[in-house]
Amino acid sequence: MLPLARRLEALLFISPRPVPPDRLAQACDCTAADVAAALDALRAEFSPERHGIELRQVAGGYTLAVADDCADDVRRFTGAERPDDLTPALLETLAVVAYLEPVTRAEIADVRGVSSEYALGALEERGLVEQVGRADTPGSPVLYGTGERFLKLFGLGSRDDLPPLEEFALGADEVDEIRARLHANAERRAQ
Amino acid sequence: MLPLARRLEALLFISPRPVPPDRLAQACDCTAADVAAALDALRAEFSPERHGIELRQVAGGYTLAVADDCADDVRRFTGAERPDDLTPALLETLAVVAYLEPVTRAEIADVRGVSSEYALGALEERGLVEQVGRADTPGSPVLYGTGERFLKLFGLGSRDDLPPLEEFALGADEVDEIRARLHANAERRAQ
Amino acid sequence: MRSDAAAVAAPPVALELDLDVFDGPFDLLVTLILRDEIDIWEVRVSRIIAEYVLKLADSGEFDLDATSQFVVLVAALLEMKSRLLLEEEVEEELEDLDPDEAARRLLERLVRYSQFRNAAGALRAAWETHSSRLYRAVPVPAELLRRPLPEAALPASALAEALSPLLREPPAPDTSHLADLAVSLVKELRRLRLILDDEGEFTFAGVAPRDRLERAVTFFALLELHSSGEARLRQTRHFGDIVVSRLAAPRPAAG
Repeated sequence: MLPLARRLEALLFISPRPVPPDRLAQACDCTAADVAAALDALRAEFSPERHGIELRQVAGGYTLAVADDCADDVRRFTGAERPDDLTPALLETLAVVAYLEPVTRAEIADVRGVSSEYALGALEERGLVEQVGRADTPGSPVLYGTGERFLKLFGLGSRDDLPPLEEFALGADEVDEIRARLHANAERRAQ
Repeated sequence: MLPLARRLEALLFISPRPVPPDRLAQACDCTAADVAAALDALRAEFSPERHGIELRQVAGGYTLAVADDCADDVRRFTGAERPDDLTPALLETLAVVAYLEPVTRAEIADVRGVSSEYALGALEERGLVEQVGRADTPGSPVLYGTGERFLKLFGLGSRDDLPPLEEFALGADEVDEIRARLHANAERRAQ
Repeated sequence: MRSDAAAVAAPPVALELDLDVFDGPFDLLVTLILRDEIDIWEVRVSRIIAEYVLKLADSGEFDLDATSQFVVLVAALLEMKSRLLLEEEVEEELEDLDPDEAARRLLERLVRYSQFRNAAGALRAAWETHSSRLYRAVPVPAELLRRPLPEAALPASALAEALSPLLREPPAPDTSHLADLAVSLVKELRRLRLILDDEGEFTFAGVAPRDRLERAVTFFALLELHSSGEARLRQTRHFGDIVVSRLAAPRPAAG
C-alpha cells in the first residue's frame, strides 16, 4: 500500500469514531487530494474478499468496521447482541425527526396525528434521538434531532444521505383515490 | 487471505486485549493447528511494510497494534502531550532485564522483592522489553529481554556498552553469582 | 371556594416548570395555553401537579392562598383538556367547515403523513442492513497518548544505578534493641502467677520493673491474666496504681 494509506490505516484503527477527511489530512500534514487517493487505496485493500475488516464511510467520516460475514463470529466471541428491532411507531417517529430536525414534540404529533411521547422517550433511550436545544417560540419547547449513533446504525454518511422526502410522496393516482374517498365521506355526512 | 485468517482478523480487531490462541480456536470452532496456520498468514499480511497495523504477540496472546513508524502520526492525531518519563519502578525493572536477560518474571520479582507484572507490561508496551522465548524449566515460563527501542533510548551501540556494575561496587563475578542464585531459586520453586 | 375575583387578585403561583413543551413559570404556561400558543394536548397536567407537590414538600411551608390559586388553575386546565377529549367537539369543528374544505384539509394531512410513513419503510431497510455492524471501540493505548522520549534521552548509568542497590545482600536487620530485653511475656506471666498464688493480691507499681519496655511487658501480662479470667484488675482513678487480685486458681497448663 501507499505509505500514506498505511498511516491513515493506523489513524482509523485507533480512532473510536469516524474521522472526517480533513482531520486525516491535518494529522498527516498532507492535502485533501493525497488523503482521497490514499483512502481509495485503503478501500481497495480492505474489501470483504480480502480482509475481515472493511473501510466504511459513515457519520461524517471514515472508519474501519468488521466485515459483515465475520460479524457473527465476533458476536459469539464478545457476547455482544444485535440492537433490538425498532417497532413501526418508533421508525415512523424517527423518520419525522430525521427529516424535520430540529423539531418539537408538538410538531411530531402534528405530523403523525398521535402523541409521540412514548416513542420519543424510547428513541432517546436508545440514543437514536437527542435533545438538541429549545425552540425560540412561546414556552421554549425542547427541540429533538438525530446524532452520530443514528447515522452509524443506519449506515448514513450524513443527514444529506437520507433519500429526499419527495421520493416517498404518494403517486398522483393514490392521491386521487384518497381524495375521492374523502369526498364520498364528506357528502354522506353533509346529508 | 485464508477465510479463517479473515475471521481471526475481525476478532483481534474488535478485542481490547490480547487474545490467547485457544480462545481464538474456541470462538471460531476450529483446531489449534488451524489457528496457528491462520495466525501465520495474518502475521505475513500485517507486517510493517504492508500495513499501518501489525500483528503482535504479547503477554497472553495476540493483538493488532499500530505499526511503530505510524505511531507519531497517531500521537499528532490524539494530541499526545505528556512526556513519557520512566518511573523508578519501570527503570529498576528495565535494569534487571537489561543486565540479567534472558530472565523470567519470577526472577525479576525475586531481585526486586515485589511483583513486577505491571512494570513488565508497561515496558513491553513501550517496546523496551520483549518476550524472547521460554525457559527450559518446569512450566516453561516466558523469558524477557530488552526490545529494539531499548538501545536507542539509552544511546547504546550494543548490550556490551552497558556500564559495568563494578563502578557500583559489584564485580562481574558477583553478577554471575547472583544470576546463578536466581536460576537455582527458580528451579527450587518449580520443584 | 374563593370567588374568581379573589383568585385573580391572589399572588401568582411561584412554580418553575421544566416540561418537554415548556420551560418557565407555571403562570406563563397558563397564559400561553389560554392564548392558544401552546397546545394543551402537549401538556402533562399530572407532571405539573407532581412538581408542585415536590416543591411544597421541599419548602416545608403550606401557603393556603397560593395553593388554592394553584388548585383553581390546575382544575381549569383539566377542564379544558377533558372538554377537548370529547370527540363530539372535534366532529363539530369539522362539521363547521364546508365538506369540500374539510376533505381538502384531511387530504393534505394524509398526503404529508404518508411521506413519513414511506420514509420509515426505507429506514427499516437501512436498519436491517447496517444496525448490526460492528465498529471498534477500544481505548487508545496509553503508549500512544504520551510523547515518547527521544533517542539517548536517558544515561546508561541510570540503569546500573537502579540495579546495584537491588543486587547487594541486604544488611542483617538490627535487633540490638530487642536483645536488651530482660523479660519475655511468658516469663513475666509465670512470675506474676507465682506472686498471685503467694499473695492473692498485688499492685502494678509493686511488681513492675523500672525499664519502660519491661514495664510494658508486665502490663501485657496483666491484661493476659485478666482476659484468661485469672485475675481482677482495679484502678480507682486515671493513672493511679492498679490493684491485681486473684480470681481463680492458675490453669494447670498455664505458661
